[in-house]
Amino acid sequence: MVSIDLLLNAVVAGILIGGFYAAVSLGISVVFGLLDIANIAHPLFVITGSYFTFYLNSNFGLDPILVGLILMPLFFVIGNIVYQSYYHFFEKQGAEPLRGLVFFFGVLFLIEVSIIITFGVDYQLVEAAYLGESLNLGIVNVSYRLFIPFLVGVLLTTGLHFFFAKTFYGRAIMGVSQDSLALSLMGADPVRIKSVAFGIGIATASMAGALLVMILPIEPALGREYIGRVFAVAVLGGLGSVKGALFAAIILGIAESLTATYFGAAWSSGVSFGFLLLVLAVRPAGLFGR
Amino acid sequence: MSQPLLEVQQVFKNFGGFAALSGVNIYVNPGERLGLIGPNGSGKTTMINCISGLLTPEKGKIIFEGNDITQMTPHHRARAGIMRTFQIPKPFNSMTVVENLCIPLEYAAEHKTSLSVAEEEARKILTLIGIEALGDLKPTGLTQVDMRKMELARSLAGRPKLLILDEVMAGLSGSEVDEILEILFKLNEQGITIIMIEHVMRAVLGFSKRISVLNTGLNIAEGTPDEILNNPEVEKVYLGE
Amino acid sequence: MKLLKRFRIQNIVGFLMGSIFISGLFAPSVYAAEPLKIGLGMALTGGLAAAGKPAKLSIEIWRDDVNKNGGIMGRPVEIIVYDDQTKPSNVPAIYGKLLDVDKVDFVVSGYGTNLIVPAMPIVMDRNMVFMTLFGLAANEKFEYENYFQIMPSGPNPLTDWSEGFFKLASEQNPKPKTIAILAADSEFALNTAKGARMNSKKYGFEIVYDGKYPPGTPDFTPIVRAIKAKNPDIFYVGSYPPGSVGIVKAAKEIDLSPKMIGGGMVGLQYTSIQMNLGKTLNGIVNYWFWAPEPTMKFTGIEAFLSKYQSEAVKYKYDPLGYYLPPFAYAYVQLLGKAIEGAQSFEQQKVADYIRNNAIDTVVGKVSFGKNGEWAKSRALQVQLQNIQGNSIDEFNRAGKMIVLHPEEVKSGNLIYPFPGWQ
Amino acid sequence: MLLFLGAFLITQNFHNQYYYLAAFTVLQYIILSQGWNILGGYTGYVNFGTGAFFGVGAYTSAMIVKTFKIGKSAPFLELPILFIAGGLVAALLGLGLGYLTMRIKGIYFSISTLALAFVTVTIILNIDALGGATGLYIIRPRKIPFFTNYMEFLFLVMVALSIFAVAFARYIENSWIGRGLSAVRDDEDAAECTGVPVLKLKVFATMASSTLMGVAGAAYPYFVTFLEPISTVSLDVGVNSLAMPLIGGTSTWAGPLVGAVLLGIIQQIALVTLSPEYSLLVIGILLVSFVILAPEGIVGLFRKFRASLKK
Repeated sequence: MVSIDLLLNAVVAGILIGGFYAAVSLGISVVFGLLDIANIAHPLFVITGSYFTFYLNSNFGLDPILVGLILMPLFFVIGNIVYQSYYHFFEKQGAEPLRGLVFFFGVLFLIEVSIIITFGVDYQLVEAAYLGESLNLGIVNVSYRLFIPFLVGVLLTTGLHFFFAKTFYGRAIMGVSQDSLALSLMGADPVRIKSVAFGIGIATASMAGALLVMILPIEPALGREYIGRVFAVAVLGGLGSVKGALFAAIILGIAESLTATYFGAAWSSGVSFGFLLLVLAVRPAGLFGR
Repeated sequence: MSQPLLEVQQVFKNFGGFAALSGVNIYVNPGERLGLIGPNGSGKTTMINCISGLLTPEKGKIIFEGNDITQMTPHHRARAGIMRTFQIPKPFNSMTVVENLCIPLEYAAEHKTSLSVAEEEARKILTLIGIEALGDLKPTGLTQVDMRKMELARSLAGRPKLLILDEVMAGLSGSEVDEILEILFKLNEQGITIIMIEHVMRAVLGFSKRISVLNTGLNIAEGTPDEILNNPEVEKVYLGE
Repeated sequence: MKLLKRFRIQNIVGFLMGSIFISGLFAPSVYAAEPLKIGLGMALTGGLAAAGKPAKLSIEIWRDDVNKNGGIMGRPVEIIVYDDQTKPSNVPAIYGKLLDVDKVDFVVSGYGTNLIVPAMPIVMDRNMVFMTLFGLAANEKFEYENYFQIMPSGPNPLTDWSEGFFKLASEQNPKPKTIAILAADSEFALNTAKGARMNSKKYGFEIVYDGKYPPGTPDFTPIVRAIKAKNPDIFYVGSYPPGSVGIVKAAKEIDLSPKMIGGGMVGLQYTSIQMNLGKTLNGIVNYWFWAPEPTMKFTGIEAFLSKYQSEAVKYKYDPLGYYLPPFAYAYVQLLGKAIEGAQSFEQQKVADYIRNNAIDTVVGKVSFGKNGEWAKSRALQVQLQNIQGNSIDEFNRAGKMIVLHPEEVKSGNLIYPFPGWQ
Repeated sequence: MLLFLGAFLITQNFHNQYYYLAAFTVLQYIILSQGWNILGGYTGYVNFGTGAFFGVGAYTSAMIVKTFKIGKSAPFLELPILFIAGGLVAALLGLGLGYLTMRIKGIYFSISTLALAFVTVTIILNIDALGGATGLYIIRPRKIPFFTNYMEFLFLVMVALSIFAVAFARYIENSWIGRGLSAVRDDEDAAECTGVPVLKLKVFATMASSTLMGVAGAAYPYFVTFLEPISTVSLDVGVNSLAMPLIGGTSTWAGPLVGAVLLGIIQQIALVTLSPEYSLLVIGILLVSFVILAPEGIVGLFRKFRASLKK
């Protein structure tokens, strides 16, 4: 039995959660796709954002989205520092990217430990007036708890998209991903541009973290659960394509939502990864790859 | 001459919508020295990739020693005696130069020979090319010129019947070109058939017995170096209208 | 205070008897001072750390309590805890270390079935007493006689677990007819769902939806909507903390209001989650372990909780600690009392004592039956009522978590049907 | 051979179970690291999904234990049968991975192996016969002839397997196959054109690699006695089997061995000596500092050191 409103609601739910997936995976898309740096610790940066959001929200009553925004510059700086050290120890030495991967695994452990020591291991959530409410649009029902993350996710993606397309730094980042030699001949410093790009990637994590803690209770080990999904979205979208990441995230969201509605949720994560394997086997550059 | 060593018959190759080869015909007789020239983007490298097997043509046949090898894998062609160099050298960076040569020695030439025999053989080939001193270095430290010499040496290690050279002379000085040409003549005398793709006109004109000219995926001319030099169409292609 | 006195008398008697017995064999002055070592692995990092860390704290509170009173049979207690990182593969080596290198006198388990079972072969090899913390039917395959499990799920863990929930439902008028069952794809939740299925049959409910969801599901609205389309009278949920929160929120947003909702949701007992959900919790019926109701004031529980709560703030653990901590205290307390009761450090004698006696703990009088489970189930069903807001004061006193089942600890009545989301 | 005899003598005279239990994990990682390195180190295809192959081996062996009960009638035959079966089934999965290597390279390949691990978990979760999330109990025999304890026997078998894994990796590395694999890693086109059957070698490498992983997995059920998909097909297995060869050095068989022994032992020691957060901290710092200070791995560092001594 296929009822229209069930189907419609499933699709809407998929689109909403897709917006959130996009926000989480944006950072990977930028860092991994454009800079070829396998920052496996990205989900942990997201969780860090979540914990900061939780802390500022529960102690000062700040709105989670606001916290996400406030933290972006801080995360940008952190990203900068991480890239500088990565560059110093790996890229400059011409080390193979694989070694960088292990480095980020180490970083992942270090962040997890820092979170455990600073915030404890209890489940945490945030509060905001609108989080319990929902918006009824005829047969489609949209909860703010998911709608706000979707909206922010889309805004973030669009913003980044235009940043890459229109601004000097944005174009320079796109350029550096293709040919850093050519860029340095043009007088731009690839290292500086890359550290800006990395900073932007990490800055998106603070917002993604704020969104995450709005949707789900968080705990320090949660980051590991998200690694797979985050990478799946980034790859599906074609690494490095910000727009692609958004579309892929929404496709993944809809696929999961439809599976959950009609076949039982047990298969939904399998469906998304199966889908990923299929895409990789047929079109290795992803759905929207360059 | 009974039959050509290699025959490329009416080969087509497309990339997306772009026709890189649209019905090319080439042949080379045993022991011959063929030059293949044409402006950039005329399909020379695509042609070589089709001959060596890295690409499979959409239409047409490639015949080697009388056998249709159009669907054969590249490594089987290498074992059958077709060796090539790459326009942008593709060394095995994790190995020393000698080890680089051991790969074709073990795989293409004398399959599964013992390593020490292969190494000895490799050093002989390096001596022939004149880079015996580089044997124990890693390719990453080599100059462009040495890198190209190593590519040549590596393709020789496969004991080719047909050797295809994709711009080995690029960037070489005049004396170095002569040096390489001398080696190539010697190899040709030993019975190796050679196809040379080259932008260095002095080399290709001086070396080839016969030259074939490609433009936009088609043969436009063929003949002895002298004939080619005086061919108005070739002139048009190279100098523009 | 009465408890303390009895402790002392028992200890003195125990100490005297112990030393008389031992003095025949060894020089008592050396032996009496030797600490009684109890070893365990516990999830202090990784997925179960939120439960494991407070459990460790509770065990240490017990150790301090005992040592303040002269130890067990004169021997001060020493606890050796290793972090199993919530990884089963770490467990065998940890217990090997405890037994062969640290030479502990007794072992108890870590938290949860996954982390209990890997220790079983090693413990069984030596016929040791094995007090375990929240394994669900973990001993059914081993049938190990010296295994004792502190979770009050009862002799048939699968069905006893949700028995109360279904009994309550079946007593309502008109009797609900249909049920939807949703469970997290994890060991514990699936087992409760299995029990729920058996109980549905027993009490004559028709299952109209039976599904599971993978851990890490961020959005439950599609699932909840699919359930709403089936319009069940009862919604039985077996879930882990993130899912519990997600399901409650999604059900509220979509207004899925069956006549009864809840059952096996882990996490609703956690203070941080309670404070976040606040009024939304009202009306949910769910399993519980301990609630600050007048019927649940077992000897020593309040003293324990006040110690726990003052420590928990420092470490940012669950501030109230009503879920696991009393039982983590109880399972070592029970072991200690059994040693004293048996007047022996011998594994078999202690095990026999546990098997044959009802032992008083902070979670009540415990006696064991089949497979080392509680002889009689005391799986609580609690309904959350009268919650006005999100402050911690909403949850630290009586009248909020009303115990509905079992009869002997009942503290109030079920509000039926579910009054709708607030 | 000598090593094995030594290990045998140890089991006959030394009965402290802890060391067998701790060593089991280290030995398991020796096998996994060697397996990973054949594909990841020699051939250059970085596999994040070791857990999938390990898990498939573990589940195969668990199902055989449960269905056939060989342990009762032929206690010494059981483990070899389990290893062969676990290895074979994992090799089949490896064949699938081999197909992927045809189409996908580099980091995309790595991510698809990660996806493979997640798909494996989902599939196991949804097959009731495999116990799903509720898990499977595999009760290991309490006794076996000639040994005071089954664990000692299991340890001995693991020693034998590790020796085999190291010898196998060493053989591959020093044979024409290993040189071919290096050529594939360095440049697939150049390898093809110099006569290397790239596809065949890649399929061989994926299968050899996944067989070793499956074999390592086949021993696991008897070690934990309880299988559950999320902790069995875990990311940790993938991370460790990748980090160990990298720390040790990927270009030679000695690298994974050194890495597995070193990191494995450090992890075991950290587990029982440091307070929990600090054990994670130490592992994190070790990973970071090793990759920074020893870019060619410990073996590389050692070589450099020896070379500088010669000068």
